[in-house]
Amino acid sequence: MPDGALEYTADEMMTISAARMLRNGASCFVGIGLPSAAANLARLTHAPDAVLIYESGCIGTKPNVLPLSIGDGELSETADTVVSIIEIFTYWLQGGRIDIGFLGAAQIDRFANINSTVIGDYDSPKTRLPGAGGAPAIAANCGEVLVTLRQNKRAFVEKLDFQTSGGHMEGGDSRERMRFPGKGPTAVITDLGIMTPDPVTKELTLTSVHQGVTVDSVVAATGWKLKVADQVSMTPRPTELELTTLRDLQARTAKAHAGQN
Amino acid sequence: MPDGALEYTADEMMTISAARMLRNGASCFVGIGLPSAAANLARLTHAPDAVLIYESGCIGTKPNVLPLSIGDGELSETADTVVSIIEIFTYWLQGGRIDIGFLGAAQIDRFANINSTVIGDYDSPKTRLPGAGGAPAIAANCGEVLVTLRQNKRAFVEKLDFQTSGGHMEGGDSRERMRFPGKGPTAVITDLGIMTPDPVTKELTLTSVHQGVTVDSVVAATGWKLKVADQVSMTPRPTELELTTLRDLQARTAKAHAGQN
Amino acid sequence: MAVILQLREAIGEFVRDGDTVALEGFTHLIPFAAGHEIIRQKRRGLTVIRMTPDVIYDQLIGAGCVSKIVFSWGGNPGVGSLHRLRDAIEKKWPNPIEVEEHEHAGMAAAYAAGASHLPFGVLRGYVGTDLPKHNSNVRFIDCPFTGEKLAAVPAHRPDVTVIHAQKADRKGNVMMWGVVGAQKEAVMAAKRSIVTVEEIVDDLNAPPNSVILPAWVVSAVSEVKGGAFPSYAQGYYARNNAFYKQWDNIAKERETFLQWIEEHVTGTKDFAGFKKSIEKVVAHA
Amino acid sequence: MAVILQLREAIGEFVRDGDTVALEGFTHLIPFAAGHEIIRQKRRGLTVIRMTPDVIYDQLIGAGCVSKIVFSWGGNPGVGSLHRLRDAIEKKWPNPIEVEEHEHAGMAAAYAAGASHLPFGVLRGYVGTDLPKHNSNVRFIDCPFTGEKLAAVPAHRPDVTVIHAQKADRKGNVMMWGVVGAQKEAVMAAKRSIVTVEEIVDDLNAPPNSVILPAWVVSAVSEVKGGAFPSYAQGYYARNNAFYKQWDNIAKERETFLQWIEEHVTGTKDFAGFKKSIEKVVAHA
Repeated sequence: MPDGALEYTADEMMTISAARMLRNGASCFVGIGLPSAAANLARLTHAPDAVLIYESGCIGTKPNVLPLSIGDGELSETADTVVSIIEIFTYWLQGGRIDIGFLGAAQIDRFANINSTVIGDYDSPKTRLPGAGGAPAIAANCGEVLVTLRQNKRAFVEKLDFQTSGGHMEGGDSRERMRFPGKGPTAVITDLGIMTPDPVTKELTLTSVHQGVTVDSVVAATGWKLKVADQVSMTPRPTELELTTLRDLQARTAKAHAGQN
Repeated sequence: MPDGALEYTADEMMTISAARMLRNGASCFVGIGLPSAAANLARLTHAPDAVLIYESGCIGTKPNVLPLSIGDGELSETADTVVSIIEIFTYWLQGGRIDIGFLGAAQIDRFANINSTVIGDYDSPKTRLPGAGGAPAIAANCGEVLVTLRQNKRAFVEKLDFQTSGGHMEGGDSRERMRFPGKGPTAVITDLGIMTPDPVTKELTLTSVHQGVTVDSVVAATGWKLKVADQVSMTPRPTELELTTLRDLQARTAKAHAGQN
Repeated sequence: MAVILQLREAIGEFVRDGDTVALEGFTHLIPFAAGHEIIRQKRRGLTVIRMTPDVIYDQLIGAGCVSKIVFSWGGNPGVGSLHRLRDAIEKKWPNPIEVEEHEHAGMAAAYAAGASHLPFGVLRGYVGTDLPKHNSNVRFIDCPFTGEKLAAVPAHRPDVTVIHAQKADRKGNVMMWGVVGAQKEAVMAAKRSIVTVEEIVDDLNAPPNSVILPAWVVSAVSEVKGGAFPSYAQGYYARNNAFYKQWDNIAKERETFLQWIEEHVTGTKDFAGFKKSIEKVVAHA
Repeated sequence: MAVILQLREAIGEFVRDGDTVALEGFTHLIPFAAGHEIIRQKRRGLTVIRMTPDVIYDQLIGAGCVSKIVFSWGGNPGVGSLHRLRDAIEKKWPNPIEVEEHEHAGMAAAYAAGASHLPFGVLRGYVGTDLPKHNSNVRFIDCPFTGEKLAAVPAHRPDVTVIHAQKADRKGNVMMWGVVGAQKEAVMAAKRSIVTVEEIVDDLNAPPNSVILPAWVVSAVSEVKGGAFPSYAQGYYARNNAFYKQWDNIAKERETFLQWIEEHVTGTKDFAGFKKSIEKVVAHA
């Protein structure tokens, strides 16, 4: 690393590059965990006018600390308005009002279909996960979808144990033919790099690797033969603003939640 | 009339006998006009715990003066809560939460089916009336329905020009067979007397005449051969409380609306 | 994203000839000012949707803006008939209008379906009524679980919805309270929306769970003080019942109606001008 | 008409073995006190409905009250899995439970349909997901106007819904604010309902259009201060995140779980007793 460059972790790089994908002014339906950190980092840096929406019914929320749960008081007390769960899923999400859906996942396949339901067989699971929640509706109805998760062979699999939410289905125009309202995943952001769907086949293609990460290591961390773009760019390092804003946010969050312990 | 008895008009007798039908504690979906006067008179006399609901979304309203429109500020400002029109028709009316529906009508037939849409042919009407509003849903979903209107041959007709809301349909078990949630009209209260459906045939039957009204005059004011009960009772005169409460309410109402003129 | 515009600009930009327009309001917060501006700008061939078309729809119809009306109750609340609506239906003056008539429950379901991006709404409705005989947009479906028969209506998807609310902030976030009718659903169901408000403030000071339309679901916000007159705005002014009663005489004859529109609407340049001209004839206007 | 009862009486009278019960709450206002009382009274064979079953459902399942769960997301928010739910699904301990799994949008539609006395709810949902392969209560219908295929789910009609709210007045009118989830719909959909509240007051002082459940749609109201602990009640207390984290260790093993239930729930006579016993092990309880 060049002299004077900032040190940062792979997770920080992941959250920062995910945050960069959220354009200012967009309405964004935010999942808990990594997506929530990225969406709020975006709001606190380049996207002050992004409208963050959580499935608990909080619209235009501006949390000062990251929520532990999707319905924390911090979300409702800083929201422009709070509506019922019925309304958030009908008039807002299904209503086609959301530009971007921001999701995490336990497993993902080459067409960015995701599993957050079960590892192993559904009826006699190896690991039972929390389940769908709002994910299938977010993946179906938002204008586009961003997915962020850590990259390894347990997560990036040849075949999902269970398909919870639809990405590009079997690829090509198969999603289009199903007439989903939204156009599906446009980027998958991990701790190693960024993958975007091929315009035609819709297969995830490695288009950017983070600083110090090799293409081979990304391919090695993927459970299928990962498609690699002819030109793989290098993800720009975190800026000082991005890094300090993220660390301050996480410090405030730790402090606030400790305060409740 | 006996010495010392109160004088009153036929309209006052109609409103007072309609009010007597509303039992204390019942939830009542109230139409504008005569039903609204009767329902509020009941609330101000024997039924202080009646819950009055107007289709504008006002629930548990306690107006000090009668509303001119179904959504007057007097209704919303004195309500326990105000909900959207969508909610009042879904969770409350269709939801089966209302005991009694209180309706007026332009025309009524022998089975208490109601017309409030058009006089003459629908496509080239003699008189175009306001139309259905909430009436079909009130008639279908409330536990029971009370109808109040002035009695004459133009209103009490052999055949409706248009059926806006379902009463006992073709009589007998024809309403039951259509599986309406509510059991339909249980009384029709006019300026001349009270008619209730025959338990079996469901045909409206004159069961009570107001003081000074003859059975013949009610029959003469009806556009079909009106069925008359073997025992026709005499509607008790207005009590002083009923009459003064009604007149005070109407005086307050006139004063308030004049105040806005 | 809402832009704050003069009402003239908002109507000029967002209401077009031939549009399907919902000017919603349930006796409260009726967008009279916006309706007048549509008349001034001589829009034609509009399909107008409203659960309770009242005096402002009577004016739009008499002024020749409307070619079709979709409704469930049409009258002058507390007074009687809408003479211009009746003249159009009965005598085709000033032009024939097509009528699509519903019950309130069906209109409510159609707005909710539109807001929810569903093609149709489902209800226990249109039973015991002749309405379906005259409205091919009422159909019946079977419950896939119980086999019960239920009514279905197509979703309302207005090209533009126009409402009046109490307040907006400078970003264009809108807040309303009291009888809120179907206004939120009508805005969420529409492609474009215009909201006139009593006042634009720095901070809405909204209690939790208030009825809010965020700026990003509204096309334009215009401040029009008294813009719901002669209806009312809770917290601002009462309903002018005198005007509703007067309207009955004004609208009864074509001549008096045309003269009134000429003098008070097309003859004035905006709603402030209308209010000024009407003060001479209506107390407390 | 609501009666004001002690929680013990309310659960005793309105929650019965074999009932379908919805204890709703979306991370906020979760009815923990009522859930504990159901465990104390040893209800069995319950079908429990909830969009987001969390720690209280983990406790009900581990305590053997539940024979079926209908849900769309089951976890310990911000922490991880529900070990008792997993043990029941994976190892049938303490008894096998039937699982009916949905997505949130479907559960929301099912509650709204129940509240609306419709047999089913319609949504653009269950597309691109394997859920329908494992849930025969998801079916598909065609729009009678456009022919579009849409998902349908049967209405939720709980025998009893149990929620926690901030306030009630002495007549039993209930008011809540903040994240209100699906609680209103769950109550309106149910045959019976129990509402625990932070406090019973003389006057709700409700702003216009507040979220209110009138006394006449509620069966019983019980005042249980802190009754949503360890979740939160906006305006009263914050979420106790420490407890949620501790629960992960308590619930991991059957022995530690049973010991905890014995010591803190079945071993205490009411929620005040529980709060007292838990203060020793959880800060700020």
